[in-house]
Amino acid sequence: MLTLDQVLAWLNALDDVYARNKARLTDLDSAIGDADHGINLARGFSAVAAALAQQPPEDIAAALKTASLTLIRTVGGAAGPLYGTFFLRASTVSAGKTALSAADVVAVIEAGVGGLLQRGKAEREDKTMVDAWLPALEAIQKAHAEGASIAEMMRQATAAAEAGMRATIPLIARKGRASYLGERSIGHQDPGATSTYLMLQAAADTWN
Amino acid sequence: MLTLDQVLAWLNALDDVYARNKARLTDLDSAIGDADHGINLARGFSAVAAALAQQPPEDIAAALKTASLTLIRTVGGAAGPLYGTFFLRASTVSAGKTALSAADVVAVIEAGVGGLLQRGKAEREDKTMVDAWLPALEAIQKAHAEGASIAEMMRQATAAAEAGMRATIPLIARKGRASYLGERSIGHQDPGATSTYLMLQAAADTWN
Amino acid sequence: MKKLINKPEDVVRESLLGMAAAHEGLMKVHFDPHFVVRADAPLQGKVGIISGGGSGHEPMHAGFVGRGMLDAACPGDIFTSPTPDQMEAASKAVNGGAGVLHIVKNYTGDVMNFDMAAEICQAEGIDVEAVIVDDDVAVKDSLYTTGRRGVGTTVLMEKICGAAAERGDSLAKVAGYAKACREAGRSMGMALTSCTVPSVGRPTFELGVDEIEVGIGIHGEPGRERMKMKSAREIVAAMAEAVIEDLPFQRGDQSIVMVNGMGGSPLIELYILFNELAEIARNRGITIARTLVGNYITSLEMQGFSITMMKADEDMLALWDAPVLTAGLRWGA
Amino acid sequence: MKKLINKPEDVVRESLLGMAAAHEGLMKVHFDPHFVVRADAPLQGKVGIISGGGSGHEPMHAGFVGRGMLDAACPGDIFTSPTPDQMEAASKAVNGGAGVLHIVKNYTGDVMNFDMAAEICQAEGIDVEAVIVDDDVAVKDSLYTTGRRGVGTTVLMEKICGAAAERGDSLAKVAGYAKACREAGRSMGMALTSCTVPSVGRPTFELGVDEIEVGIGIHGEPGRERMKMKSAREIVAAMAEAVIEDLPFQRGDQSIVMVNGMGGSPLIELYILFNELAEIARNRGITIARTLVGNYITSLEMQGFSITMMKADEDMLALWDAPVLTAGLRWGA
Ligand SMILES: Nc1ncnc2c1ncn2[C@@H]1O[C@H](COP(=O)(O)OP(=O)(O)O)[C@@H](O)[C@H]1O
Ligand SMILES: Nc1ncnc2c1ncn2[C@@H]1O[C@H](COP(=O)(O)OP(=O)(O)O)[C@@H](O)[C@H]1O
Ligand SMILES: [Mg+2]
Ligand SMILES: [Mg+2]
Ligand SMILES: [Mg+2]
Ligand SMILES: [Mg+2]
Repeated sequence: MLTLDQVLAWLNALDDVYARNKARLTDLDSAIGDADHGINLARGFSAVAAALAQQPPEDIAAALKTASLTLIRTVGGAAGPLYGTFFLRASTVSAGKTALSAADVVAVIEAGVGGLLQRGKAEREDKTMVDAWLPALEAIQKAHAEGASIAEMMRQATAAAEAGMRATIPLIARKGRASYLGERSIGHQDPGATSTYLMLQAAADTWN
Repeated sequence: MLTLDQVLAWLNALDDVYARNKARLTDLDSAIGDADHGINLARGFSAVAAALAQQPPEDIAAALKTASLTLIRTVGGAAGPLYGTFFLRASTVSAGKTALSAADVVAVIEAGVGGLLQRGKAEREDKTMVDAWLPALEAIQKAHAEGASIAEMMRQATAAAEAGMRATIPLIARKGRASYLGERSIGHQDPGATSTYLMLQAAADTWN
Repeated sequence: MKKLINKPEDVVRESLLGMAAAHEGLMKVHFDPHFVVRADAPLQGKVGIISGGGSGHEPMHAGFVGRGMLDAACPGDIFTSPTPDQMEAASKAVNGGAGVLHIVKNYTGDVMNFDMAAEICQAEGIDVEAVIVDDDVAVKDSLYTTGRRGVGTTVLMEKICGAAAERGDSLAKVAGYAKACREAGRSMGMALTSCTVPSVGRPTFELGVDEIEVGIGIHGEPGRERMKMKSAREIVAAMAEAVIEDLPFQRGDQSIVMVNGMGGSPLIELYILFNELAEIARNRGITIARTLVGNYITSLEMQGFSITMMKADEDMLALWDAPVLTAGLRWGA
Repeated sequence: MKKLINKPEDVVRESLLGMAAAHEGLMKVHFDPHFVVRADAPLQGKVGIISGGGSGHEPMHAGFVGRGMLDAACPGDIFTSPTPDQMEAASKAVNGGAGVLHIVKNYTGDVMNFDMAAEICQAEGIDVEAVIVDDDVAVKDSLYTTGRRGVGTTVLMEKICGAAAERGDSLAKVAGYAKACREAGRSMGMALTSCTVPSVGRPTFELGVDEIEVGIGIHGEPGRERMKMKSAREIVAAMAEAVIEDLPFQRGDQSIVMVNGMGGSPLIELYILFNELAEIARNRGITIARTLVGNYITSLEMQGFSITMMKADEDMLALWDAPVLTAGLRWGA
């Protein structure tokens, strides 16, 4: 079972993760975007940690909802609505729970990714965070079908996200700012796919 | 005697002189002014040469007046009215003459420098072209009193102007743009004193 | 990085405070969430017009808040789109019962954040129409991509829709003008230098001493093509060709034309560029009926410019000529 | 040097052509000698107001030609004062029998050229008054020097005198307002970067990546002091102190305040600077009654700014508020 504390540990870890990777994500974004992805996420997840500290949530849904509303309010750009929508849908499906089973975790990630797809209308190989999320979701579903633990599921998800992230390098961007570059977007790793990989890696680290 | 042809040779030589010294004068002006003195004079004297070629003057006064009006119209800045007034007064005192005696040359330069002083209200050691003109004028007067030829007068004038020009280096500017610099104008040679020296040197070269 | 600022993180807030102080009586500034609203909002029965986007494009958008143009502007961080709570608060502040028009530039972030705001506003009973500007011909459009970026046409749209709303047109009519502007306006930009986002501290891209970036966006996004420096005449000719052929503008068309500075280019150069563009228009039989030459939609201190041409009928020209009283655009009032 | 121009020697001419094309009906441009004149000049019985100076300071002066401000402007080459034949032709073009006011900035070249022009005009029977602006507190004044440079107060003077002339005031009265503005206005500027004169092709001066030049003139003349980069707050505090103490401005004074960009600084920074200045004025009990924030008197693409403060009574504020219709300043018309 995944506890509220583990969810909180994950959300708080993301504050550190994006603070540490701020320059790296922003560098990636400056190659094919507007050089703010790291800054936006660092600001957003620092606000999430602060909000969670100020008003400790009662259950997992409340924690995810606080994350969602805070991200929507503080991140802006493309990543704000995308990650915000991810956490909002994740919150909805975990309503009232203080712990999540492996099946619940699968449902939560499915809902989150579904929201994100709906919001951004991106497809696989558009060179966006979707290219990390979709393989990760499939890895989770496969691992769960094979009876894996939550920790194992997240390890598989991280590996799949990492591969998806690397696979964005040769792609031509078709969504987001990078798409304005056309062929010149080739050869650069997508910043959003990278931040998604980091998010899953933090889950794997904190959920074992 | 100084002939009209010699005066024209001098005015035409100034076109070359300032074309060749454009960068040097502008460099001096960029240290303590606005980096245009060489450009202004090159433009002005090229227009003088063109005007003289288009409508060849009948006498020396006409040649000097064409130079004056052309400089006033094309040089601008401080140098335009100053050199323009110099040539205007020089033209007035040479009215109707087709050749100038040594005494005439003294009178012409006296009148020109007088006009320039009235126009600019600068005094000796203000770090301006006056610091080249006044010693030059004195040298001419002295040489003439000693019975020197026009050529010899101008050689003396050139030497005196050169010394005056060098003596501007340690001065604090009190007139013109350079005066805004206060102490920071120290250590730089005045561009106007330099262009005056070049003007006299060209006279010495063409009037022998 | 040398900038006339205090701390990078205070740039937007302090600049808004400065605007409020400089234009008292014209606009008010709200913080947390940030939005700028005309001093006399809400006007009962008048359609409210809101726009927003990342900061760093001043005077757009806050400089266009006032009589006859925007009712409110939502400034995001530098080059980062604002968030739905800003648009929601601004929409509420300007809603006079006749509904609110959201003017959105076509950037994924702006579109998604305005989308969320519109959902929230509608859920709270405010009638919202959103129109997306996507006029940048430098970006090839296709069904599979994000589409074109929104640039200079935004300024013209805000003026024209603002005039329509001011005279009392309905939300449907005002949104109709917005769509007409969207159909009729085309733009393209270029840069001589990069800009530097204060929080990043170094130039977004590097250009050689003899290089230019043509087809650049307004956020320092790399452009369509990097090339050797060219003359004003050659640059304007290439950009005008792209703009004119795209609509396409035709002999006999009337147009509103903007030659817009990116923030760091001197006005003397913008007039040289306008001179080139005017000659091209003359040769092609396109009438330049109205003009703007200056800094209207900028990229911080970037050197460069953009041209915007909008085909305009008499109705749109009359709306253009209507009084406008804002910090960044003012006439007749 | 990267500039949006064709040839350095064509910059002024082509830019004037662009202005004329962009502002048809407002102004006309004459060449050889160069001057810009309002379209409806001369106005019988109205005092004509003329200014001029080197180009590269746009919108000043040509951008201030029009109703309620200048009747004509004489643009010299970049940073080079215009010549007497220009001022003579412009004076004749605007003379409606009520005389002409020459507004001259205190630079040796400008003063001497305008002097010669005034002599010529007077000889031809045109009544000319000349007022010299010398408001730059960065330059120490003394009987033995050229005196202070003329900078930002020029813009305010042109507006106020333009309004007085427009309502029919006599030459003596208009010149009286010019002198009043001269007495009441003070300015100071600074730069983050140099500018590059097109015909020179390289920066007029070099500043290190963390250096600024405080007390700079508008022609790239080196300033009063070169120092390490400081915050907006510290820079404005030092400049405001110099400006305020010089007049001196006193508790209870009303003022018109301009925060002016040098051409390459983004508006977002100018508002941050204005915010600092407004706070200083508040603390000292000086009322900022009217404001200008933007690029009005520039140095090509230089990054930097200047502040101008002018003490103003109700009479001067009323003239400030009067309609003005020019390319660079417009309200009420
Ligand atoms: N339509 C979309 N769907 C999914 N992800 C997207 C979409 N558009 C952009 N992204 C992701 O957002 C990332 C950029 O985020 P960010 O830099 O915060 O926003 P912005 O581009 O507005 O500055 C991209 O790297 C990409 O992964
Ligand atoms: N009042 C003055 N009297 C005499 N010479 C002057 C005066 N003011 C300036 N000058 C001279 O003019 C020169 C500068 O000329 P120039 O660069 O053409 O004009 P500007 O300073 O207007 O750009 C100075 O070097 C100085 O010698
Ligand atoms: Mg980004
Ligand atoms: Mg000079
Ligand atoms: Mg962004
Ligand atoms: Mg000069």
